[in-house]
Amino acid sequence: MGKLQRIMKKLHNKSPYFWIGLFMSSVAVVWAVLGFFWTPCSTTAMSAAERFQAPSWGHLFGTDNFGRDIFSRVMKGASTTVLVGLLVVLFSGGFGVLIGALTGYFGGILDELVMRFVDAVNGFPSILLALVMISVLGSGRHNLILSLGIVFTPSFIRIVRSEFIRLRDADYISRARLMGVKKIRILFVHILPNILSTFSVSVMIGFNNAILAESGMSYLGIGVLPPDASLGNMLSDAQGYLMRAPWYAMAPGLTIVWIVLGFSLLSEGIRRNAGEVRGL
Amino acid sequence: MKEIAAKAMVKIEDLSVHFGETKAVEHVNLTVAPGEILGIVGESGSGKSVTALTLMGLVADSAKMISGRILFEDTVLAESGKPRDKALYRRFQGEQMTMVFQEPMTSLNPTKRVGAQVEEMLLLHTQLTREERYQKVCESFQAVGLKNPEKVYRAYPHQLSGGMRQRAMIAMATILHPKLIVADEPTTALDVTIQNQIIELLRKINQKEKNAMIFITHDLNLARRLCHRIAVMQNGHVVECRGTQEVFADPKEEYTRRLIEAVPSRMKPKIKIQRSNREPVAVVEHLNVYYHDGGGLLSRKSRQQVIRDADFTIYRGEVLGLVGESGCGKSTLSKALLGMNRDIEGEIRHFSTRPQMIFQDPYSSLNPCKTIEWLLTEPLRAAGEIDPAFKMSAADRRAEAHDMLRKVGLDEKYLDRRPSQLSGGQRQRISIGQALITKPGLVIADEPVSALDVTLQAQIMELMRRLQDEMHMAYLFISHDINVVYQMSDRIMVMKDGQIVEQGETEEIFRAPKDPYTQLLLQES
Amino acid sequence: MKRRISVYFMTALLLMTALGGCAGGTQKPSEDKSSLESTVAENSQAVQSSQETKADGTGEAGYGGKVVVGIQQDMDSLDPHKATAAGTKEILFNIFEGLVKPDPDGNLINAVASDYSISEDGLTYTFTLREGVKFHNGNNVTAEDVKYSLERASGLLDGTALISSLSAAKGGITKVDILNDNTVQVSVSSANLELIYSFTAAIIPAGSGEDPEAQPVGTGPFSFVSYKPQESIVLKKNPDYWQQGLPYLDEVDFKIVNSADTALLELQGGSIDIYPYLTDSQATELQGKMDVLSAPSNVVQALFLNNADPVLKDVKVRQAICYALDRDSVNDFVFGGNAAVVSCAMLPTMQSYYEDLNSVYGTSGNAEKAKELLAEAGYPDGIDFTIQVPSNYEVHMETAEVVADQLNAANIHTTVVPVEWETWLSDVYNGRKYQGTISGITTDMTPGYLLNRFQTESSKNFVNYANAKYDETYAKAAASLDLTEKAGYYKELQKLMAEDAGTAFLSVPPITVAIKPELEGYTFYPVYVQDMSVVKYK
Amino acid sequence: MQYRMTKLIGKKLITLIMTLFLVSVAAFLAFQIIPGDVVNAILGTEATPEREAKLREELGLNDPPVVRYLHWIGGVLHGDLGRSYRYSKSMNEMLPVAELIGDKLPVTLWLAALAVFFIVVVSIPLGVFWAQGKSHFLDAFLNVLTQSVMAVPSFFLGILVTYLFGMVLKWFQPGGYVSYQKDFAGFLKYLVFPAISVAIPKIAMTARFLRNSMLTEKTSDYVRTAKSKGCTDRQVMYGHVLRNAMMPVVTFLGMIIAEIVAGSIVVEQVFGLPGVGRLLISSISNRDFPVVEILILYITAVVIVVYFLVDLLYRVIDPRIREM
Repeated sequence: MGKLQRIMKKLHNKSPYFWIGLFMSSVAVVWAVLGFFWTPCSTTAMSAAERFQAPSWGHLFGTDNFGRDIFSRVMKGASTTVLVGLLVVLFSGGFGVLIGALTGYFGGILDELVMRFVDAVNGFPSILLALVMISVLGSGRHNLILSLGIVFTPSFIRIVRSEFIRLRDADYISRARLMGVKKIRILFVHILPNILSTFSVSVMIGFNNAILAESGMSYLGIGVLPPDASLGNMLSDAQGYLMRAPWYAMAPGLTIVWIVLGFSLLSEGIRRNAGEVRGL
Repeated sequence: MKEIAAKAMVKIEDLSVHFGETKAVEHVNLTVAPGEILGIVGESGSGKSVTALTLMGLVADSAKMISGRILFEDTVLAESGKPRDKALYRRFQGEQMTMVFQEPMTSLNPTKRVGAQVEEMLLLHTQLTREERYQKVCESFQAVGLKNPEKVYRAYPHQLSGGMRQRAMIAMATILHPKLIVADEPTTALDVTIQNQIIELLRKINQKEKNAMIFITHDLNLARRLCHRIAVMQNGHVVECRGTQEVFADPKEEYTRRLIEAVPSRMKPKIKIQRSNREPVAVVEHLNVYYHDGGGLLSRKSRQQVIRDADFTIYRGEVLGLVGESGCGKSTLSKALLGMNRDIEGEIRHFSTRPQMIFQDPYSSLNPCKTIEWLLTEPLRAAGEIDPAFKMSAADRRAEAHDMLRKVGLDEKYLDRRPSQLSGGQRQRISIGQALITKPGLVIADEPVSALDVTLQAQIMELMRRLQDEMHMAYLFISHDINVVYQMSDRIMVMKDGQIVEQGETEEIFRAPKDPYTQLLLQES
Repeated sequence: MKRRISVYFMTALLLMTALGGCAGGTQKPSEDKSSLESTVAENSQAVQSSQETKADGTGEAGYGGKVVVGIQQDMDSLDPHKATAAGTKEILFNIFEGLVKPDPDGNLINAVASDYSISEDGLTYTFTLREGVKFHNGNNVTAEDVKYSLERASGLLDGTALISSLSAAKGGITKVDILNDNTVQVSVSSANLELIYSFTAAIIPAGSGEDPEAQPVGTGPFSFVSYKPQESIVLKKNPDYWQQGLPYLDEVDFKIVNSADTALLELQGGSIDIYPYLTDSQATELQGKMDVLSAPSNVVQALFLNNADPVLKDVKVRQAICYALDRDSVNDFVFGGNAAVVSCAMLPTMQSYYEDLNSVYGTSGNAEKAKELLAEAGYPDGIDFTIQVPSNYEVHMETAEVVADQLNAANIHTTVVPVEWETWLSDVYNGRKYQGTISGITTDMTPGYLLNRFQTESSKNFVNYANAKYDETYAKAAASLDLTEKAGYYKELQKLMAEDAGTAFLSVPPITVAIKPELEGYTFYPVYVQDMSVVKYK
Repeated sequence: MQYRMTKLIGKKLITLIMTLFLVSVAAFLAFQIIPGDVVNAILGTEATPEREAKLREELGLNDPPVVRYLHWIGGVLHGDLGRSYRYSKSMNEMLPVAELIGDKLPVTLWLAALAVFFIVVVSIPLGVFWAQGKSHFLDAFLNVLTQSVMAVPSFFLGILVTYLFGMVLKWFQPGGYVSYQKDFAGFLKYLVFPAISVAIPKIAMTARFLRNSMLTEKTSDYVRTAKSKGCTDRQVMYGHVLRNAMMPVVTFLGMIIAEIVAGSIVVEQVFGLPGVGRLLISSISNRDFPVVEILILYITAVVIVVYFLVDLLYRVIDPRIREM
């Protein structure tokens, strides 16, 4: 059986959740990436004549209180939001893997200390932590990423660590040790690939949480602040015009739902497949 | 035969059960009469459990009954083409027919008291008062040999030993004096000594209650000791169904014969006996091994001694067998030998390159996300980093891997497969290849065949002996099954509670065991 | 609208006010008499006339009832002398009164004092106390209480002036003497025509400033009932109020609303009766359902430029920024065209002091001119420019968005950096580490109030404006005892500032108030107060 | 058992105190780095050097940080939680922190109680029903539905609830919060909608969690045993599966409860509830250190205590843990 055939067969077996999720998240990502370079209308050009226009062919999602095209702004906002989510996950996932792998595999006092810390942080409602963190660092996009990155790292540490603990005593890892494989290689060549499916699922969940947290904090006015467009701060702008221009709130709100739903369906699809492989 | 069939209580007629594409059971006909113990024997996947579960109405919903029907006395319990009648089944389940499962730990609800779980039988099927129920449960505990029934009544499953749990399960299955008891591998999870007690208990119950019993096992020896009749199953078919004596004396089917032959037994000649030249590969002197429990920032560490004063030598080219029941310290000893246990006293000296290990479970001993080629070259790569003698090019490593693959009896088409695409036996072959590819002086095999079916067991043992012959290394062969050890080993050590109670030449120990524990072991199996 | 972290400390407009809470004072309206004395002399008439208008409702319907007023800022203090936030003072106005108090037309009327006189040299003030004025605790106001209150506010009690304009060091009170039971004589350190405005400082019972248990007790039309942080402050009618017939309402609840958006919902749902801080688009949305009133505020919004910045210290660069601003469209987008575009630190409503300088840089933006000036200054490719904005202030944030767009068009590559209010205070306002910032400065009723801060050495000169001529002119203006002369100097100051482009002034935004149609009598003041005593049910 | 319990509680208490201490130090340190000065924040633009100096003196800000911390913690140990820098009690007194938080706490606690009530009442039957797997379609429908609900950010949900129930259906008055001291029934009535907003995504999560847990448990051997005894499906579900399946759910519920009790910041903000979450945000922004410090300690304590209770509950449900 050729490699290609096997991949085809593998894809064929994926659940519908995987496909729907893949579709939704790809659309979101393409949209967001596109938003970096191009939007149908200017995101800043204001027009007093075009304030609060309902959705039409000219303005798919209508216009806002400055007469700006909401579709373009949602695109831009989605770029920001997705970028923040991505960077947060990169940050926390990266550190999570590093610290989780080391503490999980080696254990010991360091592990104890890290875990006490992780437990303490994990217990806290994450938005509160991020809030305190951002008060210390100051608001703005970079600090938001840093704060959320720090806040999300412990959960990644925990996941990665527990996987490493599960696998460090697996027979095949004992075996690798017996062969005299170097520790670094055991960690990242022998163990790491085995946790990738679990990890990719938690990365997606983390990504979703980061997006929700970003929008929540931007909504509270402590995340991404205008004039940077983000879906969260657009929503907080829009809330005041809920009666007059409900589409203004719906566009960014539903975009968040679309992105998050896409990734959670995708991760569910992956999880189901992983389950099949393990014979669950 | 006819006589029995005539008064048969349970009849399975032309039963076929499919799970989607998988044909689990094909045209099976079986009967059991009151007072009779029918053994269903087969390897894993032969359809024996599915047959029993279908009979009990417990088979998963995804199973389809393609043909046949099941009769309990005169009632048709199930018939192909009709949906399962759960209400009908419930009239029989528990009251008329009960089941004893393999894993007493997981088969009991971990969060309910054992007494309550047995009592549930009475709650469901009788109108007894609370006191009467309690009385009855305690009696039933006593009947299955549980001393201190009040205490057992209040206990949770995890507070009982494996044997006690299985007794409690049997108490549950017999409390309403059902007409049929199905026992699905009831002794497999238990140690040999306890295994026998449970077998005796089942026999006693059968004799006393005169109920029909179906005993499902993969172990022909067990079936032989307990059952009146034996049905041998293979790939969903009953290949042979006759009286126990007849089957063993004169197996009609080729498969049955193979099964009987594969069973490790002291009666058969050993695979091969090899005299060593007494050159040691590892010497262990006065070894004590400790095990640490807990030890967090806030909790105190507790240190337990697992191995006491172990003293032995392994010689080049020999197979040293290590026998003992679960928890006796066999695995700890092997780990200590491999240097995987830190807290040890005494001395371990190796006279060869690093020892390697073969594990029991072929599913967990191969890295699931790597290809077979990778798995076979990785030991060479790692060895190359430590020992310049093993330094070789990637192409050479591949060549070695291909070579090894052939040696363990697989061909090159497996190279780019992953472990999940192989069968259990194939995996264990790869596992052996991986351990041997760096030509270690000593290989520790920890129950390497226990997870395999008997026919495969024989093949793997044969392979191990053959490779040893070719590569001239020593095995430390660990098993709970004294018969397996007998077949493999030149010398034997018997271990109990962390101590080596006896060691010596295999034949000698089997002929004249000195230690009472060895005697017991030999007697029981 | 935006729900920012400290959203309820701000008001859509109040935001701007924070820059200069007023200790009370008077606006000098244009139609005003030419001298302060005459204003004072006619005060009592003003009271009478205003009472006449109110007298219509007296006695019959229109009395009783309760209103809920939505406010966006929590109380910063219950002490009238210590309170600095405009949002607090506008409420305390109903509880406390000074010897004099402002009226809706920008005059001072007598309150706790029934009359006063100022000596020729301007150094001695003599106040006659009004008969029968009672504190909410039932005690009569005595000369002791007045002496205590003035000494406390001016720092004579413990050395710390709570109201800085009353401190001796700033030309304020040096001594308070009780001449008899109802006459108090106050000595001040220097003559200043505008000092009388500071006598709006609240009169409180003697000793209450040291009593830890003291509840806010004053002489105003309403007395304090309760205060719950983040929820509400409740006032009830003062039956002994000295102005006959006032107040109309039995109870006023100032409800601290979460944000402008919920305020809007609450207005429509009826749980708020009056809401004084509408944005333009909210006002449009309420049109027809509520009475919406509008009046100019006492705030000047500006893009403040740090004159000490290496790039901005070049006057041409600052001028370029002024040219680049299209202040008309800022007005359109942010204030719905209801603001008054200004180019100086003076309210246009102070007509005799105000100089219309809008022609200097134009109001509709001249990007070409701006680019030209930048090129002359040595920046042919434009400059990078950072504007820090206090993020809790919605209006400034919106303005910044609009302004950034305009500046970019003139090659002034603008980055808007929102900062928290507290950070803004310490870094921008006190630390003066910034290039540009959009904010507002609030004036009291004294015309010189806003001009004062741009003296080189002023502690409030956070734009680092430095012009020796300006300082000189201001000193002359302060010393002048002639109002016409003073007005001349003030106009001169405005011109100097505009020519130097010391800061890019934007506009005086409007205050827009929504009132339940059942209510009437809501009155705008030239200072920021919510006078509930004249509000009544139709 | 008794002894073990006492020991356990003692141990947890020590952990609690140690954690609180560490958290208080951390919060104190964080406040040292936070940009923006409390004196500036209080005096705003009206600051004069002398008033600043006086205020600094009054608040004890001239002492070195260590002294200030010791002073503060000394007060806390004597039951004096300090006074707010921002909110007044009377003309000359600042509001004691205990009084301030004591006033806001009932709002958050009632919100949490209502939300948890909704969560438990809806999610457990839903999860059990779902786990029975009646039909493939229903299963997929519930799956997508819960996923979608979980994808809605809490504030957007709050906005939607406001829009639907508040503006279109007019079932409640957005922003029309009534204090519990004034009108308790009205207070509860208003809280229903914020509680729904808090509960909806958590219901979805809990139901999913319970369903998955039950599906896992359903494949357990003991379920087969129960069936072999002749138990009906219902008896199996409620008599055997549910209790075992509840264990991970209990932890999960614990996390949720801790989160809500610690302050549903966003929902409090959307619905204008004067709860502790909102108080925390505004106090951080006001640099109102005494309030922030106590709030953070409160949240820490809530989290630890809830987890401890979960731990105890675990012991009740699972005899295996009781042993350890």
